Amino acid sequence: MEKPEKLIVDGKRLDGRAPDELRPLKIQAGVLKRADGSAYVELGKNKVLAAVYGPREMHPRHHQQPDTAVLRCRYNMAPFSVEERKRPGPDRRSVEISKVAREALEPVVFLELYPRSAIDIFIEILQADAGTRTTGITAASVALADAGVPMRDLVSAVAVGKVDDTIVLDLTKEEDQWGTTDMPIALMPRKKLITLLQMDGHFTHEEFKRALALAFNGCEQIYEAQKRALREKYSVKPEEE
Amino acid sequence: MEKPEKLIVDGKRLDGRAPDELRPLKIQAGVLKRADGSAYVELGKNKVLAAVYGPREMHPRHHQQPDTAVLRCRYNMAPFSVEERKRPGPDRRSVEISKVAREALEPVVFLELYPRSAIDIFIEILQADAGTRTTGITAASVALADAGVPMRDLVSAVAVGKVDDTIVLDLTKEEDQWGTTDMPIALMPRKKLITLLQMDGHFTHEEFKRALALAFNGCEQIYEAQKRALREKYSVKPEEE
Amino acid sequence: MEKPEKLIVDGKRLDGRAPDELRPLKIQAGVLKRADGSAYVELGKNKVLAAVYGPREMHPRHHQQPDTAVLRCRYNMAPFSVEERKRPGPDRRSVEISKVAREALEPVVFLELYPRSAIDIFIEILQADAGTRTTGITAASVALADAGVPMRDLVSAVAVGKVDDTIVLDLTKEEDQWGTTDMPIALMPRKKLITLLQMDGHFTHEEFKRALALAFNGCEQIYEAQKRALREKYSVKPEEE
Amino acid sequence: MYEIVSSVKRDYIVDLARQGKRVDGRALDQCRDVSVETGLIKSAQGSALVKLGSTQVLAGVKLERVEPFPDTPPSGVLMVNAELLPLASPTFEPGPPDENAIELARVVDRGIRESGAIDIDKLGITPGEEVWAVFIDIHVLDHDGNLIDASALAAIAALWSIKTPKVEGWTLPEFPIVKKPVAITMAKIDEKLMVDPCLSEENVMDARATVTTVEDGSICAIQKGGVGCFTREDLEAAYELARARAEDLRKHIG
Amino acid sequence: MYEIVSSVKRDYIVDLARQGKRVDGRALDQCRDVSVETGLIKSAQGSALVKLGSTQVLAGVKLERVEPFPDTPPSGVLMVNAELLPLASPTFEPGPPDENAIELARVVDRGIRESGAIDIDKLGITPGEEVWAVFIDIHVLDHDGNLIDASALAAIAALWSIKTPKVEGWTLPEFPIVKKPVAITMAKIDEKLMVDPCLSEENVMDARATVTTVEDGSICAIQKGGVGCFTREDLEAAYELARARAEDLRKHIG
Amino acid sequence: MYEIVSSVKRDYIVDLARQGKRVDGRALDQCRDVSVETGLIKSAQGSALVKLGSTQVLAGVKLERVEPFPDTPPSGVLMVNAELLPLASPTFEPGPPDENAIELARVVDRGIRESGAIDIDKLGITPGEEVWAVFIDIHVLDHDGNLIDASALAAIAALWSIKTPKVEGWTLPEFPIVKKPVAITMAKIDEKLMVDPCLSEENVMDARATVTTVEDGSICAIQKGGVGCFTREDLEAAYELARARAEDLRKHIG
Repeated sequence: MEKPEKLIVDGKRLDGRAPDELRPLKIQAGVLKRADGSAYVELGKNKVLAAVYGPREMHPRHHQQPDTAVLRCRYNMAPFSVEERKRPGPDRRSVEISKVAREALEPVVFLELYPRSAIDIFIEILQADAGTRTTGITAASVALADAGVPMRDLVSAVAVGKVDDTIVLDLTKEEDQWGTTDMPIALMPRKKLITLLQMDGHFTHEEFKRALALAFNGCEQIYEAQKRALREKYSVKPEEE
Repeated sequence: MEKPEKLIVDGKRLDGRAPDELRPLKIQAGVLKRADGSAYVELGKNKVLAAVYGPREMHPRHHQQPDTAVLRCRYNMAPFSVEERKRPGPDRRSVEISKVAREALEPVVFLELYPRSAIDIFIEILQADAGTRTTGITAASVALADAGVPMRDLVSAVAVGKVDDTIVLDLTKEEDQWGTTDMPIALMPRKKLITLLQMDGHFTHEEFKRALALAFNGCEQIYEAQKRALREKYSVKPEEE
Repeated sequence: MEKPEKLIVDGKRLDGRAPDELRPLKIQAGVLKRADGSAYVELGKNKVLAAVYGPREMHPRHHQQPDTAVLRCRYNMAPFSVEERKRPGPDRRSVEISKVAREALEPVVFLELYPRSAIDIFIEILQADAGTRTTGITAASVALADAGVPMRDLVSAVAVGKVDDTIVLDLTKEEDQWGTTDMPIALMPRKKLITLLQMDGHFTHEEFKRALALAFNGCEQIYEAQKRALREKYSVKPEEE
Repeated sequence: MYEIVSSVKRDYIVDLARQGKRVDGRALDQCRDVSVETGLIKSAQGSALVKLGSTQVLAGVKLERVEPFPDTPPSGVLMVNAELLPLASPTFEPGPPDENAIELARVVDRGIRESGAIDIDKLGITPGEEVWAVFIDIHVLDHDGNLIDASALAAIAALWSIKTPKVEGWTLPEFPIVKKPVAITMAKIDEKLMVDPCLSEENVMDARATVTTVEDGSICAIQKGGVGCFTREDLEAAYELARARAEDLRKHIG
Repeated sequence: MYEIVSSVKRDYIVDLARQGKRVDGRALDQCRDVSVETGLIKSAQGSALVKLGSTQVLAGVKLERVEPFPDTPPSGVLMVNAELLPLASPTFEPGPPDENAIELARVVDRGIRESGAIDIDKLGITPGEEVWAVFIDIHVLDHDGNLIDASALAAIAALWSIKTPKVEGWTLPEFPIVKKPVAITMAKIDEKLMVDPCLSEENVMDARATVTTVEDGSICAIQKGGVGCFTREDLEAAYELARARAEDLRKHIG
Repeated sequence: MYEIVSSVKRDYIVDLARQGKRVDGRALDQCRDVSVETGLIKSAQGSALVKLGSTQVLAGVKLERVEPFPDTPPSGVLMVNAELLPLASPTFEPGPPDENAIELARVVDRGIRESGAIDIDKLGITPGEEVWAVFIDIHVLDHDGNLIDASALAAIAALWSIKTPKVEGWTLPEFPIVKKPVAITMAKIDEKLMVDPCLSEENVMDARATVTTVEDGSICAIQKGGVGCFTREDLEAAYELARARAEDLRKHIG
């Protein structure tokens, strides 16, 4: 696909969305048998699976912490998830994302309850269309809840950015590629605390503030969908009432 | 060498053998000083060395098993053993062969006698001409006996296959390359139990049965040669009688 | 630069030095805050940093020795230290140099005083112009002293070689590349004991003996500079007298 | 790959086997419920999600232009890779493929390669210079036993889902897929053969045999695994079971 | 990266923060002494040694002819690598770059890339065949905190020191460097933001935010790190601090 | 490489040394029995199995067409690799070459390269495009001490066994091998130099020195190893020993 002349025409984006509109979002909790907790999230064309194992015994043992559990996180893209086949295994990008995703999720987990343990989060990108790190964090947070890990809050994440001088929510691959700015954010929605923030491109101070506000709105919508998915899984069945 | 029109002419193979005939076989036990047990096997142009260390202390220690020894096996090709120089170190093929060879040898070893220990088998292919995995297993089994490891039986191994629609024993490199089917087999000869079986190519049900029968015959001959090699090494010298 | 017709003209080398003359030498002790000991050495265009950590706890623990400290050494070239960018990480050359440098330094350290400990030496080549291993050893020995590690002696190191049939001290990159022979040496200067010796190229017996003698002279000069650097760092300040 | 089980659980499963029964109530020659969903992954030219009981495997196929191997200059290239994702089992660890992942990939590879499922000679572009490479990536999502059959089925179903590949500069009318190899694995427990072992069965089995057959019932690949043994009779029985069950699974392809 | 500190030391630093004070007597919005020395390394086309308090980082730039990336055939290539040398800290270990080294390199990379500091389009030689690659190697020599700002400053100062590169067959009048992005990192300790944290502060901080700005005060990159959180107000304050301090540091470039 | 020995054994060997005696009854300047068998490996262009006492090393030489190094476009390429196979000693572990294997390969490499044993300039094919690469692979089969001398001898004997290489498209009348460098290693134990140390001696030695000489007695390579020291007199004595013993071993080459 060639770069189109304009990415926003008459206030509408290439896929017909308004600037402040999320892509279609689907969240499902508890989709895997073996994992202690899991979630599947579709956001537009992104398809992401997250699983949680733990709290479980920490290996290797010399990584155990006497007063806290250790949270580990691995973000991984399937070789077929992108246009050109990605070689299996971690690259520099996925190592960085694994780190910032872990730091985005750690503030909500009561790690101190499980000294010497490990809690492992695995994020698998099955199909990618921009926003995989934020979609992965959104999925992982549901998987943590599904695993019954005690949490202060959920974490809801989304990217905002600048496209044709317009601040937009939830960029597609085309908007990420041809737009000016990409800013992924993760929030603890209840207290409005930012646990992930990255940005690259160009923002004036004014644009930065507007983008932050838009991201907060987007996370709010994602938070509602996360809660709905967890309620659906754990809702009391009529006959059991 | 170009592919010849026929691989079997007048019932004889390119190297003059009958379909059910082994290549010249030479087995020697106890050829290395440092190893606890060792064997050298030539089968046609294959030259294979096997060594056994153990039972010995298991490192790393967290791999120790409280109720059994652990058998480990490493199949390796010398860089100069094949036409085009092989890069040193394990590739996917040798990792798989190491696994199936270990599984072929493990049934005969009384591992439960040596809890927390390791028994290591190293198979080195010095010159390769098809059938290296089976020749390696044959050698490793003699090396285990030479090391004095308590065993239920030996393991005898050979490949059978289909070449020009004929079922043949002990394929050469040319037959493996231009033939239709290759099926390596390992046997515990006394009870006729199959401990390794792989096959790729094409067999009808009928051909499969005939190939199995032929493999059993081949293993029988190899078994006799293995026993002879061990007797030669351990035969009581006249003056000691 | 093309190879010049002669590397020595009228008894002078390309950079104007006499055959038995060192390049300008500068040694500075204690240049890093975090390291327990450190030194910076310039020898001609060579710029080398060395740091020492320890005696400190040995990790991994199963490498601990019950009756002695373990000396470890890592020689590393910065990617920008050479004409063509060097890929980061150890190559075969730096692995070998790390080994011989460790063996050159170990004889002077009282390792037996610190059982179960590790002493780590890191040598970083920031700019390279032949003689980096010897310059690195010279720097490391000052860093060990700066760290307060108990030592029998310093280690002083330099290369000698043969260029245009002349035995010369302290080869430059051009002399190393176009000369005949390179022989790096390390000495414990007080007892005149050789702790590192490598050579490649061509020496008759007579040349070998002359080269050894020249190296001993060179090390003597380096030894004086090392002691001066340590005195400078630890000299009692006037007001403290 | 397999997990340590308590001797109580082991005895229970072996006891059942002695009575010709299985831990999940299946007959010895019965597969678990199977479902195959193709086309999930739009970024791949072909894809299939296979569920075999609770086991889930996703296979994706990518087509790319590459240089041919020097020994087969006019033919295409087939590459199979399998990842035992740590998300799929508490026993899987991050890192490069271990021997289990490598064996899995190679068994799937041989089933496809040796059956001639892909007409690889048609995948040349410029002889000696450029050919199509078929990358099959097997992504194990949930491991409840018998990864070989699930992976082999996912791979061949993904290949058959390609039709006319959506890839720039595709050079043929259709993707040249011509056969349907199906792998059937049988576990041996207390002298009994059990088709499609679940994880509990794999954990206590003596050995397994995988027989891959094509439409006419002939065999294109076999793989024995595990530290136990088979008799000649076992293998003949295994062949019959494999042929019958493969016919059932083959209906889910293409 | 960070080190375990005693609770006494932690409490001391947090207590100071509560009073708006810092462990080394600086104001909250004050950087440590900074020095930038360029041209030390003759084997590199550009180099800079930055001292930020006791933190020392050496950056070297090498220019080489390479094949372009297939998706940007006419443009040059930028590669940033960072080595957390074990010589620089007792907590750094030999081996390939870990997540801290990778994050460091990528944050520096984005600051340069996203600001358009290098006019990368000018670095083509033969479109689709050969372009100039700019290798920036960051060599961390002494780690006393805030490696990001020291590394970013070393990298951009090294680039600005190049002028006409001394490299065989250089194809342009000058090295096309046009902007001066500066990264400023702030640690959050007990709700206070502290510019240019030293190691003691990093060891007890809740989180850090790095804001990279260019000459006109606009932002080209942000990176949050650490396991704590920021409020929206924190970030607006961080921006103001970053913009002001960047102006000071920018004077050391070029 | 070396092994931990009991202090009793150590004292015994050092005591013997004090009396000018060795653990296996040899004179100080005496090598163990040596045998060299060439041509064992038909898949290699050259090969040699060397037995030095119980130490066994197999070297194989492969010739392949490769691109030349950019800095030596018209010359051939020499590559030496050594594998300390875990089959050869209980102390060798599987994995990529460690520092001992790398040192071994590089010492053998330098002996051949620096002596000019191979006339590498003749191994060009198309200048700047294609040259012959000489791969020497050293396979250590049984380690009873002094791997350097055994490996160097196996390598040079394998090279001299090549004559007219059996390789497709060979471009010269003969393989251009012109010199016979021989490495002799001496261990220093209690101030005594012992030629060709066996493993028991290596385990207690202070240091070793390897001197490689060619036919005219001149030196082409030296390598000191181990954590002890040599005096200048030691080295002059070592040279005399090396020259004499090399003459003996050289008879086994070619």
